[in-house]
Amino acid sequence: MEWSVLVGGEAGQGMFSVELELSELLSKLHYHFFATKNYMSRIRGGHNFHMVRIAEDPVHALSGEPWNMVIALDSETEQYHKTDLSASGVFLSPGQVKEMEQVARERFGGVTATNTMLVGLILAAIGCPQDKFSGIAGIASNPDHLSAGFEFARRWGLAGRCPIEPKAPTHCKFDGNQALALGALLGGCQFMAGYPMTPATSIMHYISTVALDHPVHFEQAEDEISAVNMALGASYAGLRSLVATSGGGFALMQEGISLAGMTETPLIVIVAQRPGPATGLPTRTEQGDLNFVLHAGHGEFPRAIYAPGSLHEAMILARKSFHVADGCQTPIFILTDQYLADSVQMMVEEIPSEIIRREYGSFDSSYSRYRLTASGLSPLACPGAGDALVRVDSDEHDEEGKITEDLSLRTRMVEKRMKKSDFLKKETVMPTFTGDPVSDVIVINWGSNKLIVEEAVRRIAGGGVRTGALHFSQVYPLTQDMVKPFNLKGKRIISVENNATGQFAGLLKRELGISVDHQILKYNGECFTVKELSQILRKYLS
Amino acid sequence: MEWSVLVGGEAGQGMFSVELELSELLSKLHYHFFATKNYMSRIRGGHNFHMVRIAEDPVHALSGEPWNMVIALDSETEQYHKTDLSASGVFLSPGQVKEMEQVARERFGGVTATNTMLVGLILAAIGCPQDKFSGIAGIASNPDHLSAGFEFARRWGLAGRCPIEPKAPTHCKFDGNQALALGALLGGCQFMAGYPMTPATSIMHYISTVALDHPVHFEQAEDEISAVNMALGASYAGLRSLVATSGGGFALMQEGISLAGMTETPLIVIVAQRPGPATGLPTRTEQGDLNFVLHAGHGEFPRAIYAPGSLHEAMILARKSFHVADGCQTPIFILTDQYLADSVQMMVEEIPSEIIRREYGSFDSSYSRYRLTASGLSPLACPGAGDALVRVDSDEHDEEGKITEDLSLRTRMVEKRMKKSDFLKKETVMPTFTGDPVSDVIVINWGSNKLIVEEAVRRIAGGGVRTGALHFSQVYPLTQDMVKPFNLKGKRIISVENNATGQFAGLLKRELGISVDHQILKYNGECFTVKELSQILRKYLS
Amino acid sequence: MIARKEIAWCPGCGNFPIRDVLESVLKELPVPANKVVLTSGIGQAAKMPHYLEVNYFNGLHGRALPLAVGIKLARPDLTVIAYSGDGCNYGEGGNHFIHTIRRRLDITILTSNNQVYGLTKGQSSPTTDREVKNLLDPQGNENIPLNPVSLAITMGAPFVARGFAGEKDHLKSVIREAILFKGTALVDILQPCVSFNRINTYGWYRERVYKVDKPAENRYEALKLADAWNTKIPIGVLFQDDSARSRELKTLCGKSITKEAVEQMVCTKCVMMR
Amino acid sequence: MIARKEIAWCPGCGNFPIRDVLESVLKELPVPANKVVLTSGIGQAAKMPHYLEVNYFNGLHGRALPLAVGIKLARPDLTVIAYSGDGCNYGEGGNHFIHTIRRRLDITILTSNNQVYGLTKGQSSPTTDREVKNLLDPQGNENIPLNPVSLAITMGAPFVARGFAGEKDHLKSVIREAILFKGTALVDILQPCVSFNRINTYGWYRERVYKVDKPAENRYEALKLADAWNTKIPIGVLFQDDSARSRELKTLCGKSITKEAVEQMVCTKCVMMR
Ligand SMILES: Cc1ncc(C[n+]2csc(CCOP(=O)(O)OP(=O)(O)O)c2C)c(N)n1
Ligand SMILES: Cc1ncc(C[n+]2csc(CCOP(=O)(O)OP(=O)(O)O)c2C)c(N)n1
Ligand code: SF4
Ligand code: SF4
Ligand SMILES: [Mg+2]
Ligand SMILES: [Mg+2]
Repeated sequence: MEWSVLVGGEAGQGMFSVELELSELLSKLHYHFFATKNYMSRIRGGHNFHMVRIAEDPVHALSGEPWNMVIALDSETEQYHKTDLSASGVFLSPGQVKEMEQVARERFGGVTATNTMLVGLILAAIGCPQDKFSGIAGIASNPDHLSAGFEFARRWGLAGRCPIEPKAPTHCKFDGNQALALGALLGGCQFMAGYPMTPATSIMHYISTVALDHPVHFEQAEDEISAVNMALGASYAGLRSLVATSGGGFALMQEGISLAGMTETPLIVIVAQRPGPATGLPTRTEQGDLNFVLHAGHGEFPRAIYAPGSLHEAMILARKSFHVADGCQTPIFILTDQYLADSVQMMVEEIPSEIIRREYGSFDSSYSRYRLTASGLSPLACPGAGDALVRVDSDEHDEEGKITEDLSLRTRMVEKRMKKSDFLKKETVMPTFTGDPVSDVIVINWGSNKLIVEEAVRRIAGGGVRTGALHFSQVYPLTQDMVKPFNLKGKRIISVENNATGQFAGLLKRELGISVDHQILKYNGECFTVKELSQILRKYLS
Repeated sequence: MEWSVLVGGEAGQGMFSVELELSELLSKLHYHFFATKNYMSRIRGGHNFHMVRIAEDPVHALSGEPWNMVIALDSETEQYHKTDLSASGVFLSPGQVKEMEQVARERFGGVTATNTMLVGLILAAIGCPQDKFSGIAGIASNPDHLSAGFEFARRWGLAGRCPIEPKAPTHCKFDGNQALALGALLGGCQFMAGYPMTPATSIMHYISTVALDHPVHFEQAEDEISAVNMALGASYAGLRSLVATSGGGFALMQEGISLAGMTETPLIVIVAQRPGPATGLPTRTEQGDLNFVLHAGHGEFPRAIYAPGSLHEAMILARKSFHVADGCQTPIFILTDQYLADSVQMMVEEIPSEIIRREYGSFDSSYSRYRLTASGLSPLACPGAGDALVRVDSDEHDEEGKITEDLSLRTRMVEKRMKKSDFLKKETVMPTFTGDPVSDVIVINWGSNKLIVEEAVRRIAGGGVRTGALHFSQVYPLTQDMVKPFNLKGKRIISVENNATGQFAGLLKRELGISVDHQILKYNGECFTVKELSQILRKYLS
Repeated sequence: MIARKEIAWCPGCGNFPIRDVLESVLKELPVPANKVVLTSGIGQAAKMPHYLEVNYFNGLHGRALPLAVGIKLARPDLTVIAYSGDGCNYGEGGNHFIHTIRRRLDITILTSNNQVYGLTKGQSSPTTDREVKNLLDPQGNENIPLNPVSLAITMGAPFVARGFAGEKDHLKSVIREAILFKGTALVDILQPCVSFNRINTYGWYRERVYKVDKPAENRYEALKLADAWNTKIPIGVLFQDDSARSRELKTLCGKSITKEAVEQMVCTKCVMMR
Repeated sequence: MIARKEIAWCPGCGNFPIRDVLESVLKELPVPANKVVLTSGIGQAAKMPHYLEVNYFNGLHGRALPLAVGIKLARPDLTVIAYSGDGCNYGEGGNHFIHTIRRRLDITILTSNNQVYGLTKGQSSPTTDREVKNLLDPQGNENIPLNPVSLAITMGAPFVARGFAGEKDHLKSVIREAILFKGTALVDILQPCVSFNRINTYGWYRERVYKVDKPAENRYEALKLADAWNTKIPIGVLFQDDSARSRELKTLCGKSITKEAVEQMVCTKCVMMR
């Protein structure tokens, strides 16, 4: 049983609030749901729409099936989306919304009450008992407004149209950025610097909110160059530090990334992708920056790139990344996208309760920041903690951190830095496989496509060809050990990516010698839907 | 017959002048020679040395053999380099140089005359007749100083020690940056913006010198971000435009590169590599930024990367790059390094006499900057030339250059941009093969290693294993057509690169499925010498 | 003509009157329409060129000015105007702002100064007043607000003005003068943002702005004038130095280097400088 | 102790006396040596920290200031000094210069201002005088020189001074005051570059510099004072505002967020802002 609603209209008409409030209530009421949005790079006007899929089982993707309900706040929504209504679907016309607004004005003194009324109407449609709200603590919505929505649902015969049982074992819901911010805090992050950029800005918001009354600091920088250098300064000074941005802002951080590599300063960099090049489509989604992140910064130094496929992975990997960055003393990247950032979902997995922290040894004045060791790793100290002077340098340097032009030392320092990637091997995040264990076809994917691909593969199961999905949430480094358990030899491999050039397929080839047989690519700025993807897959399988 | 001289001392002691003056005279006298330098990132002090290899045949690399002559301006030079003197080699001690300085002071009123005297001494050693100078126009060196050098040579029994015939058919000599600047001017370049950065700065110098009295402009920008955007502005306004920098400065240009890709604005970017990460070794050499340049800029768009292997290739490819950038309306990259930039060599190949220029059509007010065509290419216009308004946009845009969020148009625009890479295929620069035509082993290399590898392969010829060298001066795109003529199947492939991770080998794998059997990598900041490389090759071949 | 509904600004946005003003200034300029180029960055203000019948290069956030510099150097015959928001021109693009002025080029810099990052939904910009709160700064702005007018005067701009979106006629004459002035000209335009700036509204500005009759006597007087903010805000040309000369530029477009230039190159000595 | 010959500056370079001054200031500071951190960029001046017994982060060209900001925000207990050249602090790093001042942090900005890009062999820097020629500018500098002192005052810096490498005692007291001042302090240090600046030599400066007794009365007077250059150059503290308060910072290092913070996070609403 599921019920998918689309609410569309102009930016500023309130659909955003409807989605937020609905997802807030759905989670409090323990409904499984998935919500995402399709919005323009403007503050008012244009055409935006918000999509909420409510179900009895966990859902983590857009089904792509005809809508069960379309709420049109304007005629454009009617024009674009009414045709996508299922046969038994409910269409709420702009006229009907106007009627509700009329009541909102009369009864509640303003049209904004309509948002909550629409939420009530949707809840009524999925058979949510009206008396449920009183029992829930901290429901911010105005109960009278909600009731008015229920009334309309009854009046229009929508109440209980598609009864859905609230079966979620938790009330935890997050959007992707929130999961990342939470993970970062769990990873001991205490410093973030940033410059606003869609779709990364809300990570800064979540951190700055916590910073209000906890030992965490967020600083809005004058530009991204400053942001990354501030974060490096803070990391050097003793705090686990974070920056987050999108492609264009990340472009400006490149030299800082290289500086992190050379000075061996731990740093976490979240890159929330949107379609490029240049300004591109600022509020849409793409996976076009894998290669860009993989080779960010001039010169050579080790790095890892995580590309979480779910809220839980986002949280866990954000947390882990701080451990790995400190352990390897190098920049670690988290690659997400607008789709993951802007999707709100229930998270049933447990939230780790332990906050991991950076530990410093204690050192005397003989301390050398870049002591040559077998592992390539030198002990990390922070200034002012003991007699040790902490000297770091962007030039090639000696063990003490002093500028050097000794070319044989150069060779040893290059090898020291590269050697640290051994640490990354120990920390490998294995890819996850779902589907038929003895598959003939493997659908390889990475990052935010995970749960879309998984549902699509489930959907085509039993269609004759045994199919599995292999998802990489660590996209670099890639090692043979990561794929060995899945025995890819002799299987047909299909890759799914949200870009035009199949960047991950290229990387698989370069790193592991794996050739992909077919590439499924999408690059119009939208995510795949389950239906769309399963149809394409079926074509390849028949 | 050849004669290799090393002149070493502290920065500021005049070795640089000796090299410059010597190479100036050698070229005027039609000697074949190759000169390069090893210098520190400081203005005075430290230990620098300059190396000049004079020969009867063309030479384009350091032989790596013991020096025929070492001139030590300080005791460090004696300490480091005297042991590398050939058995019959000539050592000029700091004491002897002091003697010459004494004469310089007495006879010419200052120690700086010593530089020219040393040049005279070297010329005497290779048997250059002293009366030759009078016949040569425009010899800037002071003949009296030169004569004093000849005198010393006679006094110390060095005159005619190793007679070398001047056999060069021309007097053209360039350093790598000069060849690039010349090529750019021949390519119709009229605008350059830049911010000083070793080893790219002298490209700016050469252009600004020409700009003094020709229709060319050089603007020193406040930073590299500004430089790349100025160049894009100038290109949009109608001029073929250039920027040049090194890794750190290029890091700052990333967003501008992406802007060039999105707006389809032609631009040439020279990246003169030096060892990274970060500030690294500012005055040394490396090939560590291939991947960085290959994936520079967020988002996806076509590009080509040239990596010239000789002065002539530098000139020809710099010239060609402007044609290709205009033809493909995309950024084109030239990847060089400190070694090529700082090496002075004779160039016997012809210099093209035709300056290629950008041609504009004439358009009326119906002009659309991004008209969709079969080739992906839309006609280029410049503002103010006719009634056409020229509108370019960093957002995704429609044919007119207006911002759009039409997602099906997005798809077409992505495909339009990617389609333009067909143009690059037509313009492919084939790799060059030298050595045994029926080789069992192929030594693959790219960029500035070309002539070192070629000489090394020549040197090991006849050693049992038939060996050839395959050099790529177009490192991207790589197509099967580029390697087909060389029939690599079943051959042993060895790659030579000046970096620690074998970046080109990875690219060969990804793009062409070619696996390299052995990688020869060097990353201490110095180039390979012929001797060193041939020894390593022999080890692999035996 | 651009249809009002095609414009991606919020109803009531201060950019609408500025656009109207600009449209009529451009129409009346003694320069053919095809010889005017607008550059812009990214932000609400930076969308301006899309809503005018003009050549434009809508570039990156913060980079309107180097584009303008490149265009002007390449084509002295063009009238070059850089348009962007306060975040773009003074925040991300702050370095270009100070150094572009130093170049003494005849370009016009126009800023829609709404004291907020509009397009990214309301964060502090460099000109945001002290203590203002928003989603990224729940504690309130700690930074000293940047005064673009003082900064431009200090950097040596010969024409520095402030306009207000609520005073269209006045704004029109100021912008026109700025464009016609031979030298770097700044007009910082107070632009109410009805969606995110609830403090510096039309009303707030209306209560404070007053028109100055003529530019201040000298730089120091101009700086004093520019500093006034909380109770009285002067608009108009605050500083003008008619004696300032802008840089001489040569014609490049349509010309070509000659063989001699190439020969000069062949004979150029290598230099001791990388 | 750092051996003189380990130092990569030219004999006679103005950075040597500055280094000596700095060494003795740091030694005498009422702060333990391990609590002082220098940041620097890239250039000759930026090598300074290597020649002192101090914690340092020698970062990228132009980026000494954001490093200093990050360190200070993370560790208010540290004394943070950013050291670099004129090209670094005012050219490549110009945006950080103006915005760092706005942040009202207790950090000290020191610049070896030699009016030239030293390390890259003599190109014009933002402070190079008009008409000066060099290998990248054979025609002579066309740009208006940037006055760091005026710029800092305009941006709101509460302590702005100029020093001269040829006046060691005076320089020492100015730098000491700057470091001890609670708030953003700039000392722009006139530093002769004996290799590339043949105009602004020791002699040139000696003929012109004079010491001011006390800071100017107010910002406008300070700006007037700062403008003097060609014949008389005032050195000393030109502007000082003791009433300025620098930003309150909280202790972060050694603390950890609690479970409540995490719970707060779990309950935070999603926002309408990306
Ligand atoms: C490099 C980069 N960083 C950040 C952004 C995101 N961004 C777009 S517009 C903007 C701020 C706009 O503020 P302002 O320039 O004042 O213009 P307004 O929208 O207020 O008119 C930001 C931060 C971007 N596009 N590019
Ligand atoms: C991003 C970047 N651009 C350019 C350079 C090259 N570079 C190194 S130092 C320097 C100029 C130094 O001038 P200044 O800061 O005045 O220091 P000085 O050497 O004069 O003390 C430049 C341009 C660089 N290291 N990084
Ligand atoms: S957000 Fe503000 S500046 Fe942007 S269009 Fe709306 S009112 Fe105008
Ligand atoms: S070049 Fe100038 S600034 Fe650099 S060390 Fe030499 S004298 Fe000092
Ligand atoms: Mg704004
Ligand atoms: Mg300097």
